[in-house]
Amino acid sequence: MRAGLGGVMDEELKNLKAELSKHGVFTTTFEELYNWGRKNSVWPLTFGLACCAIEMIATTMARYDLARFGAEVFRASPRQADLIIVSGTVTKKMAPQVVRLYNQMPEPKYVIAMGACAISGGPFRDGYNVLKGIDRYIPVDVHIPGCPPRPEALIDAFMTLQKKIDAQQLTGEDRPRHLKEDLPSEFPVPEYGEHDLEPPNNAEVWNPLKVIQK
Amino acid sequence: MSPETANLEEIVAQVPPARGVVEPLPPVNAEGEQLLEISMGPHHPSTHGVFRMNVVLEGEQVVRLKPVFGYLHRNHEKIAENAAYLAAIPYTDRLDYLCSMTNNWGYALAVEKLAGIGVPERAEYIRVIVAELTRLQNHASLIGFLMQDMGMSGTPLMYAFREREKILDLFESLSGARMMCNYMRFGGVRVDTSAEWLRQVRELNGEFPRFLDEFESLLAGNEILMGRAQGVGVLSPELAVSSGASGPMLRASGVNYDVRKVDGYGVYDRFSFRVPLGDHGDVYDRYMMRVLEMRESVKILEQAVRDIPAGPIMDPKARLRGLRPKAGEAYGRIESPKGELGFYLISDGTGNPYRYRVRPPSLINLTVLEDMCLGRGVADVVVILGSVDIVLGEVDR
Amino acid sequence: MSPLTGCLLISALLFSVGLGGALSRRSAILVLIGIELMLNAANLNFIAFWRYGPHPEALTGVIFVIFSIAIAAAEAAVGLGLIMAVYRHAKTTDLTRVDSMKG
Amino acid sequence: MTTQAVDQIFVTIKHWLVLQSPAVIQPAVSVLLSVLPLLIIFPSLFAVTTVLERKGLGRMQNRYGPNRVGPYGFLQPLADGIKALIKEDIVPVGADKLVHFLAPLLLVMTAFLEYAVIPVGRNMVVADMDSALVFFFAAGAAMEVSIFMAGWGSRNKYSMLGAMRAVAQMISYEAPLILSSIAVVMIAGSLSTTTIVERQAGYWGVWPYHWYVFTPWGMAGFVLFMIAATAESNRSPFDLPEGESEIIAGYFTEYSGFKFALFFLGEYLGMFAISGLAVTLFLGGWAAPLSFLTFIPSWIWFFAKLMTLIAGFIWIRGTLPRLRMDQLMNFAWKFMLPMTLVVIFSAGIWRFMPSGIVRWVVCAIPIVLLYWLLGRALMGGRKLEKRTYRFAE
Amino acid sequence: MTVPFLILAAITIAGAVAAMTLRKLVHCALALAVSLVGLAGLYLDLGAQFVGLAQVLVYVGAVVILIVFAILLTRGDEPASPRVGRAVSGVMISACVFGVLVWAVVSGGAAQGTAAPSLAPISDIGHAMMSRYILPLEVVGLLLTAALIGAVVIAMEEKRRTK
Amino acid sequence: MRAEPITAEQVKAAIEAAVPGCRVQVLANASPSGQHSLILDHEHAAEAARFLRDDPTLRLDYCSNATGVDWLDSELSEKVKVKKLVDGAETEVEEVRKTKVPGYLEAVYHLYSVEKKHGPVIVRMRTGDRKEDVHLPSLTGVWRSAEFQEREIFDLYGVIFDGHPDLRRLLMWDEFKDYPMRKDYVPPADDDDLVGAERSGG
Amino acid sequence: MLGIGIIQGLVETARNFFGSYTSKQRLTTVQFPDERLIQPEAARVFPFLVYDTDDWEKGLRCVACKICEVECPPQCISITKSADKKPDYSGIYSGKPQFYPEKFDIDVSVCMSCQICVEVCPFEAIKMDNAFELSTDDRFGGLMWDKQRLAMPNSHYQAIHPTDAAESDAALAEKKAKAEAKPAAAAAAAPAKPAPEKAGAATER
Repeated sequence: MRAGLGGVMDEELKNLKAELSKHGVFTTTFEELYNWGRKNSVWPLTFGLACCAIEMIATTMARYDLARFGAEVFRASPRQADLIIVSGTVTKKMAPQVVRLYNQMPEPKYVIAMGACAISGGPFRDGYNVLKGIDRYIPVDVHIPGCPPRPEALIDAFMTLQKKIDAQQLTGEDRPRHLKEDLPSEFPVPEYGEHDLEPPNNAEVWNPLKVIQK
Repeated sequence: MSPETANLEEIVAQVPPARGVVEPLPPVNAEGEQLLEISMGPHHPSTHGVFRMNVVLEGEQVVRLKPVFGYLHRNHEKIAENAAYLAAIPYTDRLDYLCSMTNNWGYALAVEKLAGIGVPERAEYIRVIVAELTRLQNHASLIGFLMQDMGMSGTPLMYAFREREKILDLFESLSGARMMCNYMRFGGVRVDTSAEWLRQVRELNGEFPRFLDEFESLLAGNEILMGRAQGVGVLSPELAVSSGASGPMLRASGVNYDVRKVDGYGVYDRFSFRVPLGDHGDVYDRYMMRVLEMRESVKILEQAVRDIPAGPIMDPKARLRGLRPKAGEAYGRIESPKGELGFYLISDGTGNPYRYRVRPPSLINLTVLEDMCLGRGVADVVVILGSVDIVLGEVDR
Repeated sequence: MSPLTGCLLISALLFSVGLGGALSRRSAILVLIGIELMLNAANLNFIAFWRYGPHPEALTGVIFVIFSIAIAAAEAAVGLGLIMAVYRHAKTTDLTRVDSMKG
Repeated sequence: MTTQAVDQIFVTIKHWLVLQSPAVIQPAVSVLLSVLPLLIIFPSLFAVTTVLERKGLGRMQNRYGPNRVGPYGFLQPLADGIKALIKEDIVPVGADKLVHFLAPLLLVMTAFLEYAVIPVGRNMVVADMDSALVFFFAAGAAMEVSIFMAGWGSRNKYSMLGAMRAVAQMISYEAPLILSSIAVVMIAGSLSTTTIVERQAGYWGVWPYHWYVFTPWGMAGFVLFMIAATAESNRSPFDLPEGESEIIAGYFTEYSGFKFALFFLGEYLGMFAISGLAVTLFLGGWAAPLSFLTFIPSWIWFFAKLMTLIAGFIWIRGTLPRLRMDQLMNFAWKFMLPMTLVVIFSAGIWRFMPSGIVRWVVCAIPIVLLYWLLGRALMGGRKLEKRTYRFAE
Repeated sequence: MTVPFLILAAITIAGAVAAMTLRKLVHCALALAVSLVGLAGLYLDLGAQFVGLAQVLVYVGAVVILIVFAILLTRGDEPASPRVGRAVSGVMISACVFGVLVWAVVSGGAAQGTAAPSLAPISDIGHAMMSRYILPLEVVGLLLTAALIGAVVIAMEEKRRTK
Repeated sequence: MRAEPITAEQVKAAIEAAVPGCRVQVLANASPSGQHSLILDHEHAAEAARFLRDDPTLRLDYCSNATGVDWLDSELSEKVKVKKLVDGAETEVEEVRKTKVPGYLEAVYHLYSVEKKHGPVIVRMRTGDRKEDVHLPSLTGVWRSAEFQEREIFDLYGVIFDGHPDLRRLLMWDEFKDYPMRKDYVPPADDDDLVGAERSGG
Repeated sequence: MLGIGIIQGLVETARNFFGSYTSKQRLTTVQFPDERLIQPEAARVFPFLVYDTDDWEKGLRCVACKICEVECPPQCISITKSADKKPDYSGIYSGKPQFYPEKFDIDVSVCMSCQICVEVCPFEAIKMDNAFELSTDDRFGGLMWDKQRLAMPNSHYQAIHPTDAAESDAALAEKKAKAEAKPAAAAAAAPAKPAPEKAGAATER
């Protein structure tokens, strides 16, 4: 595993590996295999919310064919899915269900917020029933702006996710979420209140401080 | 029963129900047997989005079905009331997100009625062309989704989307966006079509019947499909009219009512096309209505592309910004692929509509969902819902 | 202990377990299960006697068991049908509460 | 000579290995060497099939299918497998933990049991049993219990519904499945799979004249057997138990990670097994389809035939919509059962008539007649037809 | 008394005991399945191949499934507090029966199991059924048909009543 | 194919002839659309609606659209000052006598005839004020299509439709207490509205 | 007869299966990262700000008139007008100094790509880009685009929308010529007046 190796060694190892694989020798570490398996078999949940869902469907259709990445196995049951594509406006009425679905998924799990509405409420963010971004309740891995994003943009986001998975190290501080024992894999489901959802966000996930510092 | 739970139940019993709320029926039948109550949705593979049905089953039979809406209630009306007339157009794109063009048209029509704006002839023809293209792609995708609900592992949906992509390509090259075209304006359309674009439409239109034939040989004679669709979800013409059903759903029940013919809005009275009517009002008829309507749309497109006149595409009186219609109200409706799409606007003389209301065909077509599903199995519920053709963006707005 | 004795002892044990269950449990379905066990204990006896009996080539035990299995299937179907009918009527499968002959 | 050597290469190796081992453990080694290849080959076949299925479906739907993971996408199942291994295993709170855990294991186990009696090549069968067919169906019966366990153990309405459907469906289609193979048993006069294959050996010119599929009753029986097999392995159009559009994922809705992969595996293993049985019963087992192709080893022929049938499954999956539960049951009891009975009847005639064209016709007539009648009853009874429509101007 | 025999016997008895004592009815049914499979193993061990396989096919594939369906349809688990007296008397009676049986087996002297191991060939079973046992076969066939018709009639009756 | 339009006055006369005691007002519409409407009183609304549906010459069997409108208490807005003629900016403006007119909620029905292919005939009903507990008669018994739309009006405007078979919230969740489409509704404050905060902060 | 329809369907899928190896019509996949569809000229995703000359900051055409901010339906544009005026670097305001946006932010996580800002802009200053590969895991940093991120040279506009760009350049040239013809009168009115007529022109294109 890479943890013990210094940066320079790491670089050399990579070069060596590239050299070897050129000659048809596959060298691999456990970590690489782990990430390779994870990234090449990301099964999304059959989960469409709004307009973006149609583009998501279009992405799996013949023209764009998400299946090429091995990701056409849309599972209807969250138990068997790895990725939830939040494709469309999350209303306050729907938000508890989305969180519940996320909770039901087994680790490691990923979230793509597809389209403006899923990221921030988008054009509908002034509405009284619209959640201003799903990242108030669950952690999002990749955001795709657009309203709706083109199917190619979703594929691009999918590849971004793959790159992100690939870059994760299994040990150390920046190991993926699911390997950090102290981080929860389930989040409290918001409840319907008399005027709004309660609580209006999940403080563990929603961390808007970053921007204010910027 | 432990004392704690008893106490809790007592407390719950003391809380009066919310005003106007009807107590839900207990899920038992006449003989006191416990019935199975399942909640389909809001996350369910075949509710076409975030739609939920509370279904009570006796055995496999549906004895009660209550739709639950609002999971995609995006406050479209409220937002539009707080914005200028122009700003609502891109929002209408997102109502029925499969048919942005017809939504644009419905809204533009209502505003034109409200403010007394005319539309140049060429723009009317362009509107007809894009609306019929929209109808083609909507119906094709609907059939695909319906077959998906019947469990066809995506093949017809793929074929439908193959054709849909071609139409979306046309939309994109015309308006710049695949789905959210934001194309029409009060008093016309935003950009003019080129001769090349019209040629592409003609080409696509020529090829489309071949796709329909392929679809038909794949589906129409399939015994399993007939078995699943014929005699299922029957809707009587009387109930269809009373419940405000519209579009292919109304016509599948044999009621001859097509807003394109009745109102003759736009320039629809210049085209010769027929309105297909069903005799049974079941799922199969609703499916066939779409197929036949696509064939008629092909005819309309042929005539529209042939006859389109030259000329301006915007009414000279129309202004893009700062539209302030006189105080008053207007209701404009069109035949969207889903049914009768109406927009009801009240102006108080300011730049924002005082009241902006969408009459969503999808929502109103769902009024009779329970009536169609009673006594059928869960598998039929899915198919019946699929045949209604709903888009949640429009149902919940 | 000879194999036949072993078989017979196991069969006896199986029979007693089935009998004990059938007598002490209250659910009609469990009683049926107990009866099935007793039946199977008898079947085991037939097979054992066939196997270690004087004329294994006669196949009498085997044939008898085959018939027995067939009849047991029918018996189970009818028994469960009766249980279902009783349940529909009395809303319970508790035998101690189904004691009235009249509906 | 050499062709025979290649044909028997695995048998020879096995014998050699057994002889090398100490005498005490020789029976154990023999069993191990028979079972182990099955445990390796069929799961790998499962992996290959999933890719082929996804690619084949893709091609049917005008797209490529998986093609980016490894060469031509063939490492896709490996990635899926790794992913499944590292996935979190969720057991629902209300679930019956033991039953929930045992169900997938039992399913895969029983599926593997079925292979014991399928001859995958000349002299290549694990257990050459006298009553092999009964063994096969008995193992299949145990599969139903495991499916029920999965549904019940998950404590989920959809799982339960799916399991009930699956079990009801499998029981219903077991009857036509068994009955259609009984026709073969009648003609072959044996329940042993190897004997059945042997009875189909021989060619008429180049033509494998004795394959049972080339008789009227065999053809009908084969079709009926394959329909029942589709239902038995819960494949489209009989995939109601996992009907995505209705009950999410059926009995394995609550399964995640590797247990879910086991269900997947079990389903495919069941499909291979039943296709293997179809090959054995109707398609001459491991025999070459044309006499001059006998130089190709028998096991290759077996797997080639097997994969052809699997391709048929995939093809059907890409084309047909799903039946409804009552239609499924109606079809089983009102169409499949009478048809299989008439197939048995026809096979009886075949047995006692002298060969010749007359036998062919006489045997075909009842089948065709009943098919026509039942088809009419099935469609006409519910007035299913293509409709004509009226138009308003 | 070989090792496999003992193992199978243990499985059978354990399954039976579990089937009769477990609280949840579905567990009981599954335990019954285990017991019956063990019994089938015993048959196989005793050389009755066809019977063993038929046992699995019929009992596990049909009877257990039927029982399970019945359990689910009646939705009945046993009431939590069984009457102790009833249970005790049941166990007592069965213990007495067991004692009597054991005494009969041990003292009977019939235990002369010396026959050579032999399988029952399937063709022989077939021939026997079609010749010597043709009448019982027909009777069983009649019985099964009657049961089938009876079940259908009961179901129809129910349907009519509910309508 | 298109039928002759029927005027609001004709309909008013027909209703008043058929339903004795029914008070019908014609509300003129100044907009170029020319869609004038009829205001029905609560007591006779259902009866009048049934007449509209069943009358052989009218046959308004198709209720296309039903919607609510919220008219605020008018102190600021001149347009609403005229109580009887809402949108009329005609002569009535000079009739202003009261300084403060209470607002009201309104249900508007757009009726068409599928059989005769004419329409729309617009029917409205108004509440006395816009407090919490306002009632209107339900027309669901006459036109099924009003079922969900009246529920929606109840949900978003808080009008209680007497006689509605299943009056629950349609779009918002049942625990929700507010009526968000009313003009004076204030959505819950969102302190975390990062984007807005950032924007206003500069 | 029973089964005919099913066989027809099977034939249809088989035709597509084999057709996918021979006909482009039956294999419509565009393998995205490797192959790309040609985007139509009109394609639009998110707005950008046009600048002339080489310096993005000085050459911005935007004069911070805030019309787009007002008209933007989802209110995703946020502009702060400068206190001072900058010289006319882009050369389209006939040399008169202009206000400039001190801050011009577009929150692309809200933007609905409706193009209304482009339509209402009287200065040809904001146009639609067609880049769509914008996925990011940086929720706040990556999606709030500032002036610098938004600025694109006119050559970029000419590259992605050649027809529109030509028209826009022509309109600007005409305006410039007009302004030079009557320099005195137009000087004060230039920023405010052209709004409605330009808007009309934009829709007529």
